[in-house]
Amino acid sequence: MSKKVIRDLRVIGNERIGGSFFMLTLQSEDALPVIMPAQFAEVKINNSVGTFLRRPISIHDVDYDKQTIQLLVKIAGDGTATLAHLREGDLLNVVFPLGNTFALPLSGRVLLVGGGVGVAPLLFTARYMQRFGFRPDILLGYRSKSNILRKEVYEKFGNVFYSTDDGSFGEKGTVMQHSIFNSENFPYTEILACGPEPMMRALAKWALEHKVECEVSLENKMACGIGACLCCVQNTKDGHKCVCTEGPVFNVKQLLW
Amino acid sequence: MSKKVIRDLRVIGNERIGGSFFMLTLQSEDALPVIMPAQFAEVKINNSVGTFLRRPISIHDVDYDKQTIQLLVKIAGDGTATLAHLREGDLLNVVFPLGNTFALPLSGRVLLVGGGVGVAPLLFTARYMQRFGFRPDILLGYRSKSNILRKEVYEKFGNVFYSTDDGSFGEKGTVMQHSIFNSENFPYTEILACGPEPMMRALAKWALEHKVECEVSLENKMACGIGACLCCVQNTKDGHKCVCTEGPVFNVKQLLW
Amino acid sequence: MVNLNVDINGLKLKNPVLTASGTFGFGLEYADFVDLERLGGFIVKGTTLNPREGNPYPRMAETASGMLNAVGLQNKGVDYFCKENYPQLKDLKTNVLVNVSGSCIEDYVETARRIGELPNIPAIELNISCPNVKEGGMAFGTDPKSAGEVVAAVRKAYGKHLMVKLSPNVTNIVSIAKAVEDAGADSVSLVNTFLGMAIDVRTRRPKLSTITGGMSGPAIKPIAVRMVWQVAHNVKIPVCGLGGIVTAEDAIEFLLAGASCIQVGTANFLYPDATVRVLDGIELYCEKYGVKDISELIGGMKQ
Amino acid sequence: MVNLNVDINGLKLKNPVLTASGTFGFGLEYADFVDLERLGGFIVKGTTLNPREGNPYPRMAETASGMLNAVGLQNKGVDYFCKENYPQLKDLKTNVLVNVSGSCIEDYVETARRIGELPNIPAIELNISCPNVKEGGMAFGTDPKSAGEVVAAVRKAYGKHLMVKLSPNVTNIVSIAKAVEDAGADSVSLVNTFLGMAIDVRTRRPKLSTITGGMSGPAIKPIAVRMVWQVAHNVKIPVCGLGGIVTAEDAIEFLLAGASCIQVGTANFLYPDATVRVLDGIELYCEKYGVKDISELIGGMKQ
Ligand SMILES: Cc1cc2nc3c(=O)[nH]c(=O)nc-3n(C[C@H](O)[C@H](O)[C@H](O)COP(=O)(O)OP(=O)(O)OC[C@H]3O[C@@H](n4cnc5c(N)ncnc54)[C@H](O)[C@@H]3O)c2cc1C
Ligand SMILES: Cc1cc2nc3c(=O)[nH]c(=O)nc-3n(C[C@H](O)[C@H](O)[C@H](O)COP(=O)(O)OP(=O)(O)OC[C@H]3O[C@@H](n4cnc5c(N)ncnc54)[C@H](O)[C@@H]3O)c2cc1C
Ligand SMILES: Cc1cc2nc3c(=O)[nH]c(=O)nc-3n(C[C@H](O)[C@H](O)[C@H](O)COP(=O)(O)O)c2cc1C
Ligand SMILES: Cc1cc2nc3c(=O)[nH]c(=O)nc-3n(C[C@H](O)[C@H](O)[C@H](O)COP(=O)(O)O)c2cc1C
Ligand code: FES
Ligand code: FES
Repeated sequence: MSKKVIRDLRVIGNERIGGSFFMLTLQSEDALPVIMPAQFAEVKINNSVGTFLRRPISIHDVDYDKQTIQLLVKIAGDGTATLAHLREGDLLNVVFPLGNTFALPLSGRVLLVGGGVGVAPLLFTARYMQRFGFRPDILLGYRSKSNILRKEVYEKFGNVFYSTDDGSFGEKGTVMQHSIFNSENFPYTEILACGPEPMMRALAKWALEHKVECEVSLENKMACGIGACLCCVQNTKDGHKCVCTEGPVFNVKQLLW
Repeated sequence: MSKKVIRDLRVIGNERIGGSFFMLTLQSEDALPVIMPAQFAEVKINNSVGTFLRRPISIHDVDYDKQTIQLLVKIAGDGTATLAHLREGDLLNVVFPLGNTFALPLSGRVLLVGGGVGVAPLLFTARYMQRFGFRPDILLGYRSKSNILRKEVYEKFGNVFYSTDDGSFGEKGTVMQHSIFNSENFPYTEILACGPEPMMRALAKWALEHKVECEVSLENKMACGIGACLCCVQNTKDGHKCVCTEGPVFNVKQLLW
Repeated sequence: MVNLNVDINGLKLKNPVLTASGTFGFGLEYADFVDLERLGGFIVKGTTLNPREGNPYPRMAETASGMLNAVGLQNKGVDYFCKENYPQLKDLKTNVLVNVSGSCIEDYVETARRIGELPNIPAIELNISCPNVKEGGMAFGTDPKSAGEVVAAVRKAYGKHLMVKLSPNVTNIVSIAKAVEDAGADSVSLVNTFLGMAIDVRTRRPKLSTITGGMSGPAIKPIAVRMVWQVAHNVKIPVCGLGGIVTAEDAIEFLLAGASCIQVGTANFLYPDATVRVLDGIELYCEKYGVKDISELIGGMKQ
Repeated sequence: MVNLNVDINGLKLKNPVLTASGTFGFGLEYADFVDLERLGGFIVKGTTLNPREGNPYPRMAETASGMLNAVGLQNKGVDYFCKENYPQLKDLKTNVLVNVSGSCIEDYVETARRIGELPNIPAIELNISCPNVKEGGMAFGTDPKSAGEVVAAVRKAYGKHLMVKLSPNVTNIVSIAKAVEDAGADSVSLVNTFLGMAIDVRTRRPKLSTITGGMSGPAIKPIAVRMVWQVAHNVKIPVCGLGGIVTAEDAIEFLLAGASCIQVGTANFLYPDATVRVLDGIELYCEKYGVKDISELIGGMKQ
């Protein structure tokens, strides 16, 4: 893994993108370290009285030339709400890049599966694959058509399929009810997924049953983000593993779900 | 004393006025309560992690028609620095008006004496006197010409004399070295003062020696601002008195200085 | 409609929201901000047999999410309370409790006895946990034996509801609570302040005139909730929980841990209308989560 | 140039900044952010005789200006430390201390003995104050007698610098410190975490799998400073102060209260470079206030 840095990044964009989502664009004065798909940042939120610890946020996109990273954030509480109020020119102290990356080859027939804010790390994953000449299929699950985030950008990097709970766009139902998982043959050799835990548990179960390689990115509560505190552990077949350093990506075969 | 209120006031102006001073103009949706000279407000500072309690700030000016109050603030630490960053449209939760007012008649030959940020309550005092047809003389002490705050406004309400430590404007020296206090006869029947403690102690000593009535406004540390916690006490001839309710104004004869 | 009534071992409250002694004056200081009669009750400033000037200034220092105080029980004495404060409070349609402090058992007993003669004071809160006085105070509350002794003595002289306020500055809060229960307390309240200190690094002087003082505010809440949980599961008398309550959620946390009622303290300084904010918030929470009776929440933590 | 060297009863530190066990991993986790050799030293994660899986998830909850943890001494055991971690640490030009924990006296003794065989570990910190394990841990640290017993036993088996880490969850911290001093400790460090808990009001479940956990962070600083001040004035051995240190000013507060060195704990999570921020800030403070030697600050509070 590349060197981790702690840096004050400058906010050069903070865009509301529907519902409780917004996208922060942060610029670094110095060259960015190498960032891998599914890695995350730990963000210090200074002016929220209720926010003591840093907040882990996936790295949604990276532009090495402009020296920017983007974070796609959903307002979940005080900390993220405070981030939503950042203005251009403000500084944000960020520790990054943190965590592992997908261990499965990003080169075969890959299906990326995301739900809700879990779509965040998949954009950079798809962009990363493109750099090496690969084009994943992408299945994104949303509550409703109006929740769909950054449709065109994902579509640049792969074929995108949608499921919505209310059927207002793509297929109706959860991602697991999508025809991809319910037709005769499943054309992918690996599934990489990020989303709400119930979705990932269902996916893990399906993948194990159908003997398809599957990795999921988890979101346990973190204090340090760098493997020092042992707070973020996930119970696995090999005992407690730190989600911040031995994850966030785990092969579902490892998990005790 | 009039009824105290807790209100979200809207910031309609936040002006830097030299050095570390700024002036907040706050508007109330409802009519203002009656406010008396030397009363203060307790301001809740929400987005400063280091600021737990409210901050007491004198009411610098009042406009009942526009339903605005003004606060003249000096950056002293985290709390006041955070206030300096408020922008138009922001809300500020304020408890006001608090404290007593001058007990001496505001009708005789009154000298107002202020030093540094202690000039804040004197503006409204002078405006209040004008309403009843009186015009005080005002002696303001500053470090240097460049520190002088809102010169023209004070001059609307009285003759203003200046002392500066470096002699760059008015007389050179502290207010106590000003010729007003050092000539044959002292033409005022009462002195009302606010400023740094050493200045007020010197003034109190002078007034007691010269048998001139003198009241000073104190700035003890406060937790509640409404007489409930007994933290802000000043030791007086009658024992501990709360600066927030039995003050901030004290007759120097009361004090054990 | 949510039923917010609670019965604290005979002391009937229209809702579980009280105020913490020393943070609410004599109630009237807050009358511009709070309809006092909406509260379950309020507990007035610590009262001693004789008047006390308290400690010298400075008495207060801000800390991370909290504050230190060293007021030192400044008050005008029990007789002044009976003559001057009581008449202003006695007709309020809420429970007014007096926080009774002392530096020896005799003082506690005599103060309690005199308060006991006031018909409209239904209960006292016996403060055996004040860290800000040289003699007595916290010393009584940090040892089960002496805690039991002072409570037993007061019990004999005071016939109404006797709530005893515990100090958190102890190894084993349960042993103190049990001693106090055995000595005849009707309920316990916890926690009082934690003994702390702060130094101004510029002047190298302590920030309080007394060097150490009592810490309160949200900073202490997790420890207070833990102690309430321990005590509530180990004594039979009701527990009144406090320490860092600012919001309704904070209050509910104490109820879930086992408190039958709560006190709002330092939060009154942050928001003079904190008590009604908490009360309204509890009602809203109950409506949102389908709680019909506040008793469903008391001790309702799932494990 | 400021002289920052301190001599902790024979343990020589190039400056008073250490790190708190359990918050700094094995140091190497922080190597991207901190030049480890600049530190006075660091104290690695709590190590036990046998490997421990620790407590189930969730192990962490945020609180006002602090956090609760219930890690429960997850570690791979002393032999793993000696074989795998020690070789990576032994050549660092700073003091690497091992925090030794146990659930019975024999375990403490044997773990200390094995660490004692590592030539480049100049000291251990004996953790008799962990609130997150069922047996042992804090139980040893809350009673002077058992604290003395475990220290005396380890003292016999361990010849190098023996620092003993005290629990703040006690009525009388001085009595514990004295017992530990009498039993042969070379220094004491305080404080470990405060026992606390938090409940999620939406789910009504405890936020930690173990219900209660250890509270750390700025919230506890005033209590920690008070305890350090009390202990430093009542024992002869040096005191290492910690609890809520984030800035240089916080560290200096502990020094003024009587600590000879300090530990940065939870702050490492807020700023992975917190230790060097504190160190640089101490140097700046000394220059600004004309302090030539850090020893001028130690116990330097004016009264
Ligand atoms: C590796 C990782 C990557 C993530 N990526 C993203 C992302 O790209 N975009 C995004 O919007 N969110 C992401 N999250 C979730 C994000 O960290 C939480 O939503 C955020 O911490 C909530 O903070 P808050 O102060 O707004 O809310 P809080 O008031 O703290 O909590 C609101 C809710 O979020 C949960 N939560 C609080 N702290 C954490 C934490 N440290 N880790 C996980 N959950 C927490 C709480 O249990 C609660 O349910 C990620 C989390 C992890 C662990
Ligand atoms: C009745 C009264 C009226 C005041 N009027 C004004 C005014 O009109 N304009 C103005 O700029 N300032 C005024 N002050 C002073 C103002 O309250 C402090 O400057 C402010 O509280 C500092 O807060 P901070 O967070 O910026 O600084 P902090 O970091 O809290 O402290 C910086 C310095 O201010 C002192 N201080 C901190 N809190 C208080 C407090 N509650 N009371 C007094 N001093 C404190 C500290 O000891 C320290 O020296 C008044 C104070 C009082 C008591
Ligand atoms: C300024 C102040 C004065 C206090 N005075 C008393 C008192 O007289 N008697 C008492 O029993 N407790 C007193 N306390 C303690 C509070 O009643 C309460 O136990 C403590 O503050 C913890 O609750 P909180 O965190 O909600 O404030 C006082 C607290 C403060 C902050
Ligand atoms: C996540 C975490 C793990 C800890 N593990 C240990 C430990 O293994 N051994 C120990 O003695 N103290 C442990 N502690 C306590 C710290 O070393 C320190 O005493 C405490 O956190 C107070 O200091 P702080 O407020 O600076 O963090 C741990 C603290 C935290 C937050
Ligand atoms: S968050 Fe600290 S080890 Fe993962
Ligand atoms: S600040 Fe509370 S009594 Fe004055």
